Amino acid sequence: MLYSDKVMDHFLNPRNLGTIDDADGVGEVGNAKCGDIMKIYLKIDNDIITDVKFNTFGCGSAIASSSMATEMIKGKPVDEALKLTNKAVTEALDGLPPHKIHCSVLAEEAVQAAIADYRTRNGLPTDDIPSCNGCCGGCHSHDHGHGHDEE
Amino acid sequence: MLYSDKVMDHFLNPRNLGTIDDADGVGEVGNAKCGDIMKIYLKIDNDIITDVKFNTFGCGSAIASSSMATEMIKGKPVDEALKLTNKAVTEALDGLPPHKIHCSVLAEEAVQAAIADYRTRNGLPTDDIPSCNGCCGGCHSHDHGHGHDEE
Amino acid sequence: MGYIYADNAATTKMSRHAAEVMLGVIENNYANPSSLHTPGQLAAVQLAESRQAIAEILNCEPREIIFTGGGSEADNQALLSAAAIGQRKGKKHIISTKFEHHAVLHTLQKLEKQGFEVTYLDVHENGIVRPEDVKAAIRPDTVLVSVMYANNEIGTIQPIRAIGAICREQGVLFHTDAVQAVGHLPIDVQADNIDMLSLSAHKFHGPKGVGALYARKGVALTSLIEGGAQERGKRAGTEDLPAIAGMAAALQDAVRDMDANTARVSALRDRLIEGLSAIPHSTLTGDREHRLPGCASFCFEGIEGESLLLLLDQKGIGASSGSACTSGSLDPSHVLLAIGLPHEVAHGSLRLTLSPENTPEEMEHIIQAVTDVVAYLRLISPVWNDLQKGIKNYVIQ
Amino acid sequence: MGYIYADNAATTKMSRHAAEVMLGVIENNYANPSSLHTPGQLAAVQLAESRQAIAEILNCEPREIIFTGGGSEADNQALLSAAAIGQRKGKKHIISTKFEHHAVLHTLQKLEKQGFEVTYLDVHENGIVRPEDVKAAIRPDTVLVSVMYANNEIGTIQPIRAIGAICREQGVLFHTDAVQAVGHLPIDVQADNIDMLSLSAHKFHGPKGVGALYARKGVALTSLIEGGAQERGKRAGTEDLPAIAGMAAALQDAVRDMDANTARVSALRDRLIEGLSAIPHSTLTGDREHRLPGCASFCFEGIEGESLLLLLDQKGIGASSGSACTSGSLDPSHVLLAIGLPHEVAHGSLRLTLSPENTPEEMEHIIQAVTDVVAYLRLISPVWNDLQKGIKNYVIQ
Ligand SMILES: Cc1ncc(COP(=O)(O)O)c(C=O)c1O
Ligand SMILES: Cc1ncc(COP(=O)(O)O)c(C=O)c1O
Repeated sequence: MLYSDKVMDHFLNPRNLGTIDDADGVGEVGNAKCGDIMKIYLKIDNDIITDVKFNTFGCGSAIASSSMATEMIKGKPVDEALKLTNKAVTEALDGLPPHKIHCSVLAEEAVQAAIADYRTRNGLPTDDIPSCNGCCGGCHSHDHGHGHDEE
Repeated sequence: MLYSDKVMDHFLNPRNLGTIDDADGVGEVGNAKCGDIMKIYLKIDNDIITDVKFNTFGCGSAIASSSMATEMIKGKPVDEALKLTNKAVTEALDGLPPHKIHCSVLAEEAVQAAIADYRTRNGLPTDDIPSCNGCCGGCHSHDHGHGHDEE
Repeated sequence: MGYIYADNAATTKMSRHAAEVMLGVIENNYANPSSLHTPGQLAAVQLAESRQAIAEILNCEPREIIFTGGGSEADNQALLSAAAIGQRKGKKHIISTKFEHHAVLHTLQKLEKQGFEVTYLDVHENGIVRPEDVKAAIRPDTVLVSVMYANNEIGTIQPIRAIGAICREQGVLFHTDAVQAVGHLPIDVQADNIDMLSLSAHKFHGPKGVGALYARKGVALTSLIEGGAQERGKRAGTEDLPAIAGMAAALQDAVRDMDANTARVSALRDRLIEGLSAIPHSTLTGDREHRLPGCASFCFEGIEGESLLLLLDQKGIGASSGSACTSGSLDPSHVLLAIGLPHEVAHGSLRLTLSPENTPEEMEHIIQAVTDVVAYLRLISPVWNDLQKGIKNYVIQ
Repeated sequence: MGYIYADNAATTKMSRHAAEVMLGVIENNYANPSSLHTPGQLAAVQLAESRQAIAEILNCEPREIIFTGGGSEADNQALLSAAAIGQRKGKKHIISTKFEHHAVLHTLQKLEKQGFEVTYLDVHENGIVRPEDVKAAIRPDTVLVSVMYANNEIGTIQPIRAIGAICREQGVLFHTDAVQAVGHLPIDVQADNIDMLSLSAHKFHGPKGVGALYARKGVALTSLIEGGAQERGKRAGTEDLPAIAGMAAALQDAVRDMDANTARVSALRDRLIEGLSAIPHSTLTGDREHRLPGCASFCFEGIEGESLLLLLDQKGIGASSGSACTSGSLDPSHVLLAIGLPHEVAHGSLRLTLSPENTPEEMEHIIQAVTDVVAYLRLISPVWNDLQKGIKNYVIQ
């Protein structure tokens, strides 16, 4: 099957779905042209992520990756959340199809973007956060042929 | 099916099969290299073909064409037998597959060769008999592709 | 309600009749049609009869049909054959459209690398090629026009007869990829002025892995597969007689029942179109009138197609988004872009393609499910959020 | 006694098991493996399982197998892929043999027209290529060696492992057309040093119209059929899953039963060889030892093969002469000429190819029938007449 049971579970029953009106940090990455947008909302108290929500426009693995990423950072100190890698997200999902790895990259970047927003709002340094160009690398590096089948 | 009922009948129950020891004319055309040899034996009485026999090395349509050709000239005056065409043989057999037409040509040529032999033995002119080069044209004009299938 | 299969443009279920014919050949007529013995000759007879049956339906001669391993192979062979003819005549310009199937587009790209020039015609917002555009594009060095009979993603039917007439008049070869049309629309290669036509059995309830290429007498085919002289030397390989006979049976049935099937299936489709059009900011893709009887294709703003498909699947509905595509959300369909939809909207596409097996109850179920799923996905979509807040503007009103 | 089918090298009857698997897929797993919905994904799973099964048997990785529309297509693709590699490297010399199948020979001829040089190795009187001949023929610009695993007309088995070792050592690609061998002989692409291998399901009681090409990882394939990205972009077209699953099942059965089948079939074959050798001026064609278990091939002096076949058919025996060939008596088999038989003898060939369905009683019937028919045809043969009278000399003593 295309997706692991874990991915399907997070896709069908996404954790932390929604928005936070009075969020302390909001990050949005991807763009509609590429077909994936993730938006992550953080509540941060004492450098601890006390609440997190997401909205995602995208494929099954994009939604599942967002859901998993929010689970993985919830209750964690910001510094630890910053260390979340796409690899960790992918592993936690029991893997993603090769051409879907970029979705986990997007989740990593969305978390970073939300934290960067939080830091900026609070006058904190952001130089340890890799800057995201607003669209996952996957979108443009997609080459014809890797599993891109059609009838 | 490959062959008409008429061809199969003449192949399975060839008429005039055999040899004539004291033949008045014998004609052999084709060669083993090409895969078809026809030999026709004539008894001629008063310029009438009173008996005819054949031996053939060759495919189903070669045997059927020989059989049909001997039937068509038996009891006929030599001059009339000379007019036997491959077209007439093919038609009498209700047709041959395109790549087998050369077999009927061979039958026509075998009859002509036998009559030429008879005329030569009897000092009669043979200039109205087309000379046969000993191998049917079909053998060398065979080009790859006309129904030459294989598994 | 059982699982609703609404992806018949991707592939169809074989009809019971076609499967029985196939099984009959497998059991009783399994010899090689090239063999001289009786079993082989009986196979050759069945091969000839299948060819005859298909030729009658297309209105051509049996010798103008060669059997292939499917629609893609037929498309490839048609284009490469025309290119070889063009090469010999020094004509290296080909006209096609922007929304052909990849079997055509990728072959054209290969030909471009070999020095051919290809004009890809617009298909306009309604997804229909204009014959006058074809006419205007023809040049003295044009060897071929290739326009599909009906599009596989949006179901639009092209004015093949008119395009064929222009090509005939201008002395240009005309190929049509009729993979989605054969068995669903009446086709007559003479009346339609078609020089080459590709078809594929699994799109009309026949077997997979088999198709045919019609090539008008006098159009020299180049063989892709060399070897034995099967198919008059134009396609080597032991003939897949069970599939070929199954294809002929399926096509005969499809043509016999075409009027009844069209009436039934287009009524289902019309109900779908009606029901789904009620979803706000949705649009039918492709012309409303000139479309395959079984094809309803939509775009919904603010959502992405793969998640839509997966959630519909959870609700027991098998559909597709653009073309069946496991690459997910990366490449939006070239067809939807060709009809002028922006990328972000093209991502939110849904294709429902019906067969006579579908029922009116299923349509109601689909309408309800799509409505619910679209609403849910919009709820969780940051794009929809922005649209609603007026941060972005709707493309689909 | 019913009709005796002894033409299994032309094609086999599908096994009941393979037919049942195929029918099961047709009925229950008919979706397109590229579709995202559950039925499509279940089809994708079955596709992957079939690939896995075949890969295990050949001892390679699943991704090293691509499915094709048959053996000819696999052969064509293997050679054209190697040629493309050679072209890139400036290596335009290919080594093959004089008695390959036409799917190989005609592709090589096409490559010769494109500037490749081909060395066609001798196969000697026993119909076996000598590894040292291969070694001697390799040049710095040799890109490929293609030698069939077993010959389809005379059944001789080639020293593939030794040839493969030479190629590996010399850094030359090695392809083998194993269409007649797969399912009948143990094959291990690793141990045999094979880079590319072609197989075809209908030669081992699987379905027609489906085959596979094994290509070692790192050997870049060129696609013959462009379009969708099925088969990792190397062979477009909706996968023929029923046939692919049927092929996997047939191959698994063939390999599981190989020892038993070999014992049974080679005993039948040996009896045939013994019985037919008693006909005067007859000869077994090809090596006595290194031959396919089911293949008995003969030449009879003084007669022509087509009439022999037709008369055997009348007696209820389906056989072939050389390769199954409807051209009748014009072209003698290139295989028989390659093993040094003169044209006139090559015309008198008979190939009997057995399956485990054949019985010892059938062998006795065949021996009697062939003996009778050969005697009859000699009786009416002017060539035999000349031989008997001493006007010509026997070639076969
Ligand atoms: C040795 C060999 N190679 C290739 C082929 C071609 O296989 P197919 O008929 O499946 O294309 C055959 C038989 O037809 C064969 O015997
Ligand atoms: C319009 C069109 N052309 C060509 C094809 C290719 O046909 P096949 O999958 O039989 O190779 C398809 C579907 O797959 C199609 O929809």
